Amino acid sequence: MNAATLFGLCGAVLVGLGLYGIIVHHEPIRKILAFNLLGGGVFVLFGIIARRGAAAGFGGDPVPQALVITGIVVAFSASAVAVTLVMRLFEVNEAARREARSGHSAEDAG
Amino acid sequence: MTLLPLYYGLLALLVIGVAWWTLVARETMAAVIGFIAYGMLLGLVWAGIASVDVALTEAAIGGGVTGVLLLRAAARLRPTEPAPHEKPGLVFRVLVGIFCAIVTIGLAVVVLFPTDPAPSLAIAAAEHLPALELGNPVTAVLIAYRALDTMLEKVVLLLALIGVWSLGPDRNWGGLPGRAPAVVTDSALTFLAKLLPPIGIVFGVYLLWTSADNPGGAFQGGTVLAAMWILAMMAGLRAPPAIGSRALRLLLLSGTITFIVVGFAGFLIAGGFLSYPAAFPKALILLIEIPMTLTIAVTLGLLVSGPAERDKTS
Amino acid sequence: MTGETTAALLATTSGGYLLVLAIMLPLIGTIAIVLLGGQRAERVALVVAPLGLVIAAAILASVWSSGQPLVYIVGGWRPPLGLALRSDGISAVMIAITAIVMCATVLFARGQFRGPAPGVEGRAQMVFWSLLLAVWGALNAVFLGDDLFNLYVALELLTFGAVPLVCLDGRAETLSAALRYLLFALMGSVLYLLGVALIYGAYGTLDIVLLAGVVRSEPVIWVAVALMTVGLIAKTALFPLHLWLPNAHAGAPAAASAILSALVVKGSFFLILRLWFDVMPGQIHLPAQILGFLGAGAILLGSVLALRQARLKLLIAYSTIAQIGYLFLLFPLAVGSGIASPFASIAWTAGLLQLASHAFAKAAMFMAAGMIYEALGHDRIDRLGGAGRVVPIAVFAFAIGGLSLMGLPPSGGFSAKWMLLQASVGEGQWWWIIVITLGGLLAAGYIFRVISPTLIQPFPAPELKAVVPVSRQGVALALALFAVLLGFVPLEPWPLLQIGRTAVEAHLP
Amino acid sequence: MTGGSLLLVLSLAFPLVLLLGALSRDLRQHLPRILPYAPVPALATALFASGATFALPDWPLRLTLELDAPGAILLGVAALLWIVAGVAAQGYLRGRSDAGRFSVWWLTTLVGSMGVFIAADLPSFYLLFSMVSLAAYGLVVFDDTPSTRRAGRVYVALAVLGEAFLLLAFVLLSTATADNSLMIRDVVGNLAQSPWRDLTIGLIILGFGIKMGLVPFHVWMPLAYTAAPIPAVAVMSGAAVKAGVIGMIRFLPFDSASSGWGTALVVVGLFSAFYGVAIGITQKNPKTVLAYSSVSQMGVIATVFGMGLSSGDRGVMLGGAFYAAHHILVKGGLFLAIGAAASVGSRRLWPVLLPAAIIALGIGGLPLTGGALAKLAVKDTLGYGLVGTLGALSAAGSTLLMLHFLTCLQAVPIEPKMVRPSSRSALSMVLSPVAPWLAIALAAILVPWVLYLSVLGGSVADALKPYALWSSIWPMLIGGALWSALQRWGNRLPLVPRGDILVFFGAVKPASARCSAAFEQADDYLRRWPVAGLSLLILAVAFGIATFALR
Repeated sequence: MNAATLFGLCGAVLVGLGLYGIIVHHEPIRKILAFNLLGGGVFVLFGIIARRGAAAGFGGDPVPQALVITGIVVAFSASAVAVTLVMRLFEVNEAARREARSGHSAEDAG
Repeated sequence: MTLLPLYYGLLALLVIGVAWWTLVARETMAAVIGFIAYGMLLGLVWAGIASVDVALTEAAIGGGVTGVLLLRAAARLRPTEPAPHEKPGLVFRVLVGIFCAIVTIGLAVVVLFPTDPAPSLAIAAAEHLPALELGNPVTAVLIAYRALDTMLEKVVLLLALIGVWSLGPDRNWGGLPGRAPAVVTDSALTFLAKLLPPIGIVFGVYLLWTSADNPGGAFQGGTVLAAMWILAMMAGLRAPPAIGSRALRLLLLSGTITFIVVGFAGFLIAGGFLSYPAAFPKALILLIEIPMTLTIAVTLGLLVSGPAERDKTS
Repeated sequence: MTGETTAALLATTSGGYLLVLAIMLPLIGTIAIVLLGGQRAERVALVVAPLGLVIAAAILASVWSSGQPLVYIVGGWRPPLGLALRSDGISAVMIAITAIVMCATVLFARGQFRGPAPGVEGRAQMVFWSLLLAVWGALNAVFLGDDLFNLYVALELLTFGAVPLVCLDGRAETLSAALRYLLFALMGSVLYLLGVALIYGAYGTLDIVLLAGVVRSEPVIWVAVALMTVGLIAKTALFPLHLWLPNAHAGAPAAASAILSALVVKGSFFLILRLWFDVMPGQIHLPAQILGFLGAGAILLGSVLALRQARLKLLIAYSTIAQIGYLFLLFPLAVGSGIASPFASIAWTAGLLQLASHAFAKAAMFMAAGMIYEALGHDRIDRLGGAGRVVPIAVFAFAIGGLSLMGLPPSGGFSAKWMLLQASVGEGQWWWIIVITLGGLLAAGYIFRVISPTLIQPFPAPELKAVVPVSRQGVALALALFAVLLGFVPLEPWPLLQIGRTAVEAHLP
Repeated sequence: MTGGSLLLVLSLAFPLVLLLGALSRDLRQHLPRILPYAPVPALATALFASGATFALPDWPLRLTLELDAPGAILLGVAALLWIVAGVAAQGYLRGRSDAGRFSVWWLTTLVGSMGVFIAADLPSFYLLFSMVSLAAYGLVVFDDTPSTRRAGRVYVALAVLGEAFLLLAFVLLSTATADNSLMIRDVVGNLAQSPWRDLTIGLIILGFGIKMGLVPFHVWMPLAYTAAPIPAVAVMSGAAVKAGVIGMIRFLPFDSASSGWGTALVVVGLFSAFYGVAIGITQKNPKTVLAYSSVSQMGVIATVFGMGLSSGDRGVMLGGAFYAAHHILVKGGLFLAIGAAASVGSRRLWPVLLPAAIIALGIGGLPLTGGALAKLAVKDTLGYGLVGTLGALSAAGSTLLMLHFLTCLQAVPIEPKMVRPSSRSALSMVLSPVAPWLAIALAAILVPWVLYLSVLGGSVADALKPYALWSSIWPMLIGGALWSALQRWGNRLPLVPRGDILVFFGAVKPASARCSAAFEQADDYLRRWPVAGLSLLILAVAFGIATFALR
């Protein structure tokens, strides 16, 4: 088994793990983590495809390598938006909870 | 040479192990730390399959910047870990596991029975390198052959930033991202934040410059610059800029605008959109890459900083 | 693959630069808004919109008159190394639909988002306008892309443009709807990307025209297409993967809901069409039947749920789920018995007509619902009494759009349904007839639920919360009338929709 | 374009232009004044444009109009009713702020009602049929009360159901025809060769049967006719319902005998004819009584068509149309009579009651009336066997029901708002509900004679043969006897709720609610994140296997 196949299988497992994590995790932040695991697996698969296409004196086919670079940036952007959304949602809920609590205590006091 | 397969095998197992840990860790914080390790290990995997360009990007963005992002989120969300009983039941999880395994098996089959000979565009990519006066084929793909992808992906970054910004309160719009940093007492962080940036900036510029012929490029360079900036902001040495600032907006868009302008100029000087004139391709490519590195650095830094939650005056 | 014909298919045609403009113009608009500030956003949009419309019209006219697809080779780098943009008949139609709905949305949204003070940029203002134009550019990129990875980037552009529009008001409900939407859409795009990787690994090209010539039936393509298909239907919100749609589409501001429901879900649908009819070789009966059954499920579930909603915007959102279902009936019916080319089949025309008329009708209906909300201060269906007096034109627009959804003539909805039924009869696939008919009856039910209370004048009359100008109501009406106009197309396969398809088909082994 | 084609177009275009005028709020207020004039071009068309055709090029409008003899009879008579009812509507609308809204619904229904008689292609027919069916909803619920809303819901539900059947039938018709022709003549002519012949005929009968109110799809009729305002219900019961009749005339393949469907239609028709009477006599509201009479009369027409279908007799098209034309005037007129009775009060009831008695008994076949002619026109079709006898007995039932109606009419309470303080002026005389009623009553007596003599080619001698007279008198005698029995023992009849079998749908309601609640639960479950995720995986595997299976 050469390195490409080995890492390819590794990528396949990572995809399975990532999917599992996205589906069964309840907390959004863990879903985002799993999404990144999944993305890592996909990029590794791209990598072995690049590796197998090594020619013209290059260690790999540059096209899939370039695609991965683009893909990583897109995945990061996605994570950034998702994380910000999670935090904002958390804050809005917190604020509502605080308000409810202070409302309650005011009622109790009254 | 005999040790190499062993190393690869161990590396693969380690990656899977860390990924597993990231999945099952009880604490979100622990999972995030596992994920950062995962990013670093993936960088090693990439180096193993001879893609230094990607290895750099993966380690810098996949591990580094994403890690910072998630760490901060995990720290902020920590008090409200939801109760575990909200998870789906065991039978359900087993079912999901089975189907995930089927997907993995499907992929494994494809991996184990590859097309032979493997198709490749390496030769085609190499063929045009001299005309572009470039040595690094990955850079050629990104900036020439598939330049449209790269350009659109810059817009993706911009949209992501607009998305992040949109999540702030109305009253702070145009103000400073993030909450006020805690007063930094951590001397190690301050020390690093003072020490690293000069080195980092030099390294970033080097990555950009060298990318024409060697691994490196706007992304990697931009990422390193962004990392330095984030470090400085986290240590409280640099205040993040107000998102309403016109100068910031210009900086933010400089690379994309240059790219588009050069792209349209291609209609006039090179016979088509995003074509480079045969006479001076490299100059133009550099002209694009320099502002693009800045754009990437600023965008990544701002993406991590979050929406405006403070007024300009604070 | 015969090199000669492929070369002929993939060379820049005259007028090809229009494709570049169609993608870049709205995106330049986005950049201009970020640079110049949200306070000037409306003016930028008002410049971009008519230009975009002109470009779309030029593309449509060019494809129609020449009978040939428009092609542009970006940077002069030919596929497989480089990227091509390509507009065949259906792309041109999609571009045109998008341009019309976008222009209407721009007019409708004028003055809706204001800064804190004149000349000062506001959050919602900057975000809405910049993302609106970005969505436009992204959609055009989706319709024109000829490279699977380029299409991935375009899809992401679309998602990133659409998600923040959902939670523009920043309330907890819309934030959580946006989060669901984002996460599910991301899962979908990763699966799509995975398929792209596998396809590249097998064939060394991602160009759709080139792939059509080289794809063989083998494990790699089964896995890749399966992953890409589910990824795309997750983004299209086809039943049973519709979890994110109702709250996301119902929570967004009316102008955003209009484009989300009318256009954004069609982007990923369009790619499923590309995938199955352009990339995949030959016979695809069984998967097409699966897609059809999911569509049938969507029609029934979406319609029944629409009947049960208490709020108008949720009703419309569930109706979108049902209407998406109709689109997927195209697959089993166009594949058919394989005697005729799928693109020459009546189902192909029916599906695209359904897409177009739903786009116009649904955009109009969401706009109308938004104006009813503004005028009454709520959108509870049981308290819509008097809406017909307060915003008569908006209610009229809603009704007309609704008639198209129900499939009453003259409307695009009727013609589409007529042809879908004809195709079902012709193909002997009777089961779809029952679904289409039931869907029409249920649609009549939920439209009627909304229309009937608006006709009466309750006592006391409802309190007017805001005056909605006639011009904005007119925009919704104009869109609804577009749906009606589509009812006048001939009830037969439409040649425009076959342009550029037969050429691809000739490549099939 | 010939004058005839121009008239054809105008009969639709004129009311449509008026409708466009309704877009302006100012013009809308004046619309009620023009209502009686809107059907005038249609009347002119029926009189002067027989045999005319009009066809726009296939694209984009693909509108084809044609006027044949059955169409002309129905168009002309229906237009006459629309004109007179339009005058009545003016009176009804005077001083109402929502008159404009009423006029819009009125005109839309009018366009559809006129259009179905002259449409010659499938899409146009379907469009116009939808207009006459759905726009009438606005008339049904015009007086907004809980009971009119319920009536409206039932009405729309059945109208939409009928249209669904028709859409399927039309698609089958068109698909079965070479080159997918959309002309009604082509597709119906080709029906005998259609692989889906029986299904198509079944759907046609279902679709138009719902519109005609054949049992068990009649439930909307008593509800809607009781709910709608008098002028509206006059045109609905008289003219609009004939969309179903013309539909059967146009679409049933009378060229070729199909005994199965013919017999089925006869059975349903006869059952409706008696059922309408049986339920009708239990009702007290004269509008409801008339509605059940419509169920019964439409049943008779369906029986006629059924006979024609089983024997392959094209003659029933004209006979059926003539029978239906008589019904247009009588039923529309009798509804106007209710309005007239309510306005004059019991003291001066006789100018209303006397003509009402004459034309009402005409439905039972009173000699010398149009009704007797109508019965005569279809007598040969019904034959002299069992069906003929049952047909005659249904006339006895009609007599009974009409006598019952006249009884109820006398008990109509005076509507206070209908009483006008000074009915001296000429204008209010015209506008008062009595004048239109008298006009339509006169027409109901005269017009059938004119048609009988001119179009059907009958002679006075035929109509006055002793045998013909006797065959229409004996059922009336039976009906009269039954009526006196009803007078005596009528209070023992059970109280049947309006819409009779609709009560059984009460049992369906919880079941359908449970069903839709189950859908909601399913949706709730499917939309949970992990469930949707699992669905996604399952689908991915399914697609993989499905493409694999195609190798």
